[in-house]
Amino acid sequence: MPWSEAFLESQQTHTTTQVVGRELSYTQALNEALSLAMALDPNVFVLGQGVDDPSTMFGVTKGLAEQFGSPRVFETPLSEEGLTGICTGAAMHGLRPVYCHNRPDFLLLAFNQIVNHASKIHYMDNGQNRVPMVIWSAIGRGWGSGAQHSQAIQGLLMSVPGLKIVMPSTPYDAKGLMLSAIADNNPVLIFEHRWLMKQQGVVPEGIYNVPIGKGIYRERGTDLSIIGTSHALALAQQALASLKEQGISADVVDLRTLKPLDHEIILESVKKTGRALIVDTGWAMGGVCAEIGCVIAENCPQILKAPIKRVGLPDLPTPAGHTLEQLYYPSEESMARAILELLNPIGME
Amino acid sequence: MPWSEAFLESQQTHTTTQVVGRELSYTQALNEALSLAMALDPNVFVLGQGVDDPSTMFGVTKGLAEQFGSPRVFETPLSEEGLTGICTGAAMHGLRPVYCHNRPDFLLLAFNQIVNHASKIHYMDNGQNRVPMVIWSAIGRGWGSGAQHSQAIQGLLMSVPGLKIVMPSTPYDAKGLMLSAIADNNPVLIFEHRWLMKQQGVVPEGIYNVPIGKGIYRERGTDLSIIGTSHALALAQQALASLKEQGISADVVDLRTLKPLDHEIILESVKKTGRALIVDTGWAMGGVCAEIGCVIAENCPQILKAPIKRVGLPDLPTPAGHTLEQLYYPSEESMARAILELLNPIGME
Amino acid sequence: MVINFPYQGSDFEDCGDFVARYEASFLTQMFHSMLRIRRIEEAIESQYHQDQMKTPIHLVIGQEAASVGACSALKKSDILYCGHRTNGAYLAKGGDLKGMLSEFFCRKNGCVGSRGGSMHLLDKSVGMAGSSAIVAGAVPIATGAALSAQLRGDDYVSTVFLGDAATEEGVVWESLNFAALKKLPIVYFCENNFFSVCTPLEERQPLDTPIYKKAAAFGLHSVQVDGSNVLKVYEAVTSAVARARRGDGPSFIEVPVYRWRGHGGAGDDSASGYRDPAEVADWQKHCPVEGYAGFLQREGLLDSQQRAAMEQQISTEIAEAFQHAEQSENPTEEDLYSHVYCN
Amino acid sequence: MVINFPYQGSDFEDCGDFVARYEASFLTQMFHSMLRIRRIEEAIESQYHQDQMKTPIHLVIGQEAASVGACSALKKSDILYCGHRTNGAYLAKGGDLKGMLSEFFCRKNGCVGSRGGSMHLLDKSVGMAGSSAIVAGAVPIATGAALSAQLRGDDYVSTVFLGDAATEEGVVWESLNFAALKKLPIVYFCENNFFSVCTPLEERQPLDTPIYKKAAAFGLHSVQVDGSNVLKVYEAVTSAVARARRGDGPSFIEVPVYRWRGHGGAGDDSASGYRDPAEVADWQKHCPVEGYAGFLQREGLLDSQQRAAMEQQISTEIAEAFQHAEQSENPTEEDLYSHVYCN
Ligand SMILES: Cc1ncc(C[n+]2csc(CCOP(=O)(O)OP(=O)(O)O)c2C)c(N)n1
Ligand SMILES: Cc1ncc(C[n+]2csc(CCOP(=O)(O)OP(=O)(O)O)c2C)c(N)n1
Ligand SMILES: [Mg+2]
Ligand SMILES: [Mg+2]
Repeated sequence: MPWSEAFLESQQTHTTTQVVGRELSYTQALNEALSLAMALDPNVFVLGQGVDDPSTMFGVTKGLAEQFGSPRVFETPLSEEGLTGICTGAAMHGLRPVYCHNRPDFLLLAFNQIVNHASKIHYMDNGQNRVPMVIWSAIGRGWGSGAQHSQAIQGLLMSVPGLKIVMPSTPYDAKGLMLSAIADNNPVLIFEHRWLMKQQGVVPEGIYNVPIGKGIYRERGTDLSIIGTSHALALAQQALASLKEQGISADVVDLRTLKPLDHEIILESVKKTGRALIVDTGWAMGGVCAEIGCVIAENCPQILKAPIKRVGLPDLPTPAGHTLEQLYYPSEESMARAILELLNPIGME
Repeated sequence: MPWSEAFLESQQTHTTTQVVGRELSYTQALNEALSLAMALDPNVFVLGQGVDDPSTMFGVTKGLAEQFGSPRVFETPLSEEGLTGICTGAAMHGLRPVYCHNRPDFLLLAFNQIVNHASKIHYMDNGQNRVPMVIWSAIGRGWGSGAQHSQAIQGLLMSVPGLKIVMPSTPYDAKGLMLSAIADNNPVLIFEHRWLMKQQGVVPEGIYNVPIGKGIYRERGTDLSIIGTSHALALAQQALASLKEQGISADVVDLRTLKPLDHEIILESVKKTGRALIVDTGWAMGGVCAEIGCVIAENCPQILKAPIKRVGLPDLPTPAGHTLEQLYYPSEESMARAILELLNPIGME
Repeated sequence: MVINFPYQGSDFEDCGDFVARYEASFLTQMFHSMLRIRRIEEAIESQYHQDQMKTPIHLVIGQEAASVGACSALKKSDILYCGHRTNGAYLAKGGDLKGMLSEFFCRKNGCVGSRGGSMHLLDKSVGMAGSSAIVAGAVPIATGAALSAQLRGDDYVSTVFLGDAATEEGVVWESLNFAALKKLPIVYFCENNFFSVCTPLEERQPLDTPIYKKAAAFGLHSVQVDGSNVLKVYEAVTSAVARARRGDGPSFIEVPVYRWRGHGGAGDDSASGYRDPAEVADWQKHCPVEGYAGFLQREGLLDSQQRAAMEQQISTEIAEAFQHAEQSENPTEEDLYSHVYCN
Repeated sequence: MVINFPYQGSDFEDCGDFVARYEASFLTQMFHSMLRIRRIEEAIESQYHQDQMKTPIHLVIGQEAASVGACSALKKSDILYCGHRTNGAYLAKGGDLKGMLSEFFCRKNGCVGSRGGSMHLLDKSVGMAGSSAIVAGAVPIATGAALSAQLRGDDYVSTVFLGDAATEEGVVWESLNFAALKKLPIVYFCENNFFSVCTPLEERQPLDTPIYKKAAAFGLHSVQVDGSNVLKVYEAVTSAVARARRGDGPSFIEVPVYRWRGHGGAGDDSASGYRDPAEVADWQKHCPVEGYAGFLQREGLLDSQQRAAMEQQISTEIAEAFQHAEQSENPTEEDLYSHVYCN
């Protein structure tokens, strides 16, 4: 495998975020990751509705068809379940598919192949087959995306053994985690968020990896721990910034990966601050926030200075209209309110 | 709707478990519920692979085709996604489908219709359409069911707004919750467990309902709260019984419904005992145990005398072989160990 | 100049006999309906850049004959479902224009209270039963509506609009199999416009596998007719509906059509390269609205005065409906929480 | 006496020319392979009640010609996938008998280490690549294996066994469409035994919609041949495999067959009422194993001595394999945790 070498080489440097250097947009960072991976390994191929059309998947797959040819970058029939199975089979026989979807909602058509098949094959086969496959999708929000085009379904998959689930927040991580995901010998789901895609950030050239399964501190502070990923964490950071002048500081833990989940960083931070705000782009009930909250409850509830708080979506489908959307989604203000409530809990002895 | 009347009539009595009276098996109780519902309302129909074959869905649909005719009780093509959508459409136009599956694993083929459609239609349609539909399946275990025929996927669906999720434990509840589910004007998923199906219990004749969304105490005690549903709770109760002579007593909370989740009973009990053992037939990570643990962490962590404990399946696909199965599933012994550890936590100040 | 998907119909050259068979008022009424849809779509398009309609749009300009031909064959009580490209079906079935525009403007009085947006229009009062933004998602649901008609003995026929790409979703074949098995009263109406977003048919389905022939192999009565010819669409759907009502089971109708605008949003996007603008221009020569207008004129059923009156009336209706929508109220926080569960 | 699904083949009456075209040793080898599968299945069946094989079983007794005819047309390097009814395919492809029985006995040295059970047999060393207990689940996966062959320029052909009910899953049509679109080197081999568990075909698919004709409408080379005739199956698959290897794309082969035993478990379950025992008896008159034996005998290619020797050798092999499995070790707790993720 060419991967191992390229990886060993890259390990020394860039395992954490750089702050100076060349800037790229989030989308460009992803594009560069795909281009590098495809150049490195002829087994990597990219497919999905839009990967070779004028939209090029928000720009993520731009130029790839020209560079690597259409057998390796192709539009698909609209058959998400079938194509997921096809990717699984292709992966079992030497290829490394990167299957891109405009929206995670469309993955719901493929749960049979993801949950009943791809995630289990390595285990069921007693290690004799492996499924190195990346399923990439971008969470939609706004402009009437509505209940069927805005779902952040990472929480639905967190229980499923054998899957890896990645949610990057920065251009640096988007590239490094994409490279790690492609190099990984397991099915890896990457959930992007549309609202992060215009972000600019420092992105080293060449191949580097961000380890799957390892969180990172974005900020260090004392009053609380803010734990989450992706756009939810970005919003919480904005809220935190707005509270800085009140002297509030927090650990901001970007998990980057939801499965495997980095217990160590969660517990380290919460044990220090005694307060946890858990955020996710998905529904608050069940799923990601629930798991993180439960990890705290089963490890160190006694150190909590206040009940934990989770901020995700309410237990409602996403409404389509603009006014309702504003009310539905957490905002900087509601995040700030959650932080303040966490610091001044009502009725806590 | 004939339902409302029949319901009003039944409300006064049987809302909780009876202890004396006619005994039926779990399967017979379900069969009686279906038969009563079909007799009461010509819009109720039953479909699924096996509902009108010699197996009659473990006996649950026995005699229904003879009694009500084959247009109302029919075998399906093997098209889980299509038939789920068909049930959704039928429900929107006046019918009340009860779609039965041998295994929850097969529901994974239908997540698009369940999650993207059935659960949301009432909301998306601004209340103009409704989807009164029951999706029934029985969790398999043992005899080489393996990774694809044993999954307890209730946890994957707990986040999804608009769904109701029911997991009965007794013949009484199986009948009463089935009747409530059929009468409910929303999509209701019922997850049975195969290992409960031979159980005998007191089951009143006629129509009665067990309310969806309300848990019940199966036992009252002081040392801990055991919280869960279905076969996992049964196992925990056995473990508890084995510890009785050591003077250990517990609140045993049978949630009966996972969504809507009865916060009140969970918090009432945990606030009293200060200790929570949370059990589920699904994976411990994510899903049901996580949600319940998190509810405690966000409400009353300060009263905990010990970190909560969850007992579900390890983060592995189900192995098929007998020896591995024994190691994979929680047992009376491992449940008992969990109780003892909860009572004597290591390193808790 | 590359025309991958040429128009293959005969315009209205072989349609003279329709005039004898149908009332003149009915024939001009279908024209009115098509013209109205065209003008509504144009109005939406022209205002879209103002960013007041915060919703995706999927225009049916170029496909009006399909919407109108199909819906003219349905009774009000017949049921119609469709997908993301909903405007034509909704309007042709008689859906309320104000409710639609209010929905586009995200108002509380939108046809689904600002919860569904443009991809989820419905108006139950005229049988426009629903739509799904998930491609092919409504196909089994419409099939279930037909099952309900059969089991309950209701008289309606169910119909569902689907695109060419929708037929790549397995659930469509599951639905067709079930409908044929149970002889359900349903008509699957497939608008094949050769594209899925920007992906042409040949990158998604093998050559020489016409969709309607697949449906025939699944046991459905299945035909293909010119989707730019409202008369032929009308006749095909009429006979399919009659079959369904007689208890003779489901039909599949494939209509080749062409969308003049981009997949979503305003304007043509051919310049982006996925199709030759010449292909659009070529289809515009066979405009379903003007082609039919010409036919009616030739047959002496439409003169310029009548046309002008129609234009005037439509334009007034549109102006009023926009005004209504723009002036309507937004939903409030309270509205967010209702109808999660149905009592 | 109700025979819904009569045998419609011609037994071996029109097969004389095969003898000229193939080596005698090859023709008797196929017989050996079928006989071996029959005897293995009978042995499993006879011991099943002892509850030592704690796994579901789905016997292929009655369907041996399909397994053997198809797999004889494949090279070792060709890839094979199948569903829950795996025994025949696994054995015919050359899968290790000991590994299979150890898997049934839940031993650590089972072909998948006691993790898969009977519905998940595989032996990569002979191209038996995998199977899925989810009906039709392996169909797209096998299609992906064919995509891999095409993109990597590997020489193998992919094959997948599926049942009649599997074709009711939409994913099958998604897979076929993709395979035809990309001209993938794959053979879909559909054993139509008229039942899905106990549900007969006519309750699941409309009359007069033969499965292979649907596949043809999806653009595949598609034929139907007698699945009880190993020679005809062999020839059909051979020509499909040749097409695939030439780059001429996918084929679909439907073979009517009959399962003599119940859907799962040991013994015939016809008494339960879902089929007439007379139907089973009728098919048994066309036994794929004995019918072929008769043909070989008539052609002078098999005498009773040869047959006896085969029986003897097979019975010894089976006894040894059972002993091997029964005496093998169970897995341990450590085994439970390996291979969740692949490094
Ligand atoms: C299941 C699913 N996959 C992908 C999409 C994204 N998408 C929206 S419309 C569309 C094209 C559908 O093409 P077709 O069915 O031919 O209808 P048309 O837009 O041409 O009218 C796609 C791919 C979706 N909405 N649902
Ligand atoms: C998706 C799915 N639905 C239901 C089942 C239960 N099931 C197991 S085998 C079977 C019958 C399959 O029939 P067919 O494909 O014709 O194969 P056969 O058993 O006749 O060989 C069914 C329904 C399953 N395993 N997977
Ligand atoms: Mg299209
Ligand atoms: Mg079968």
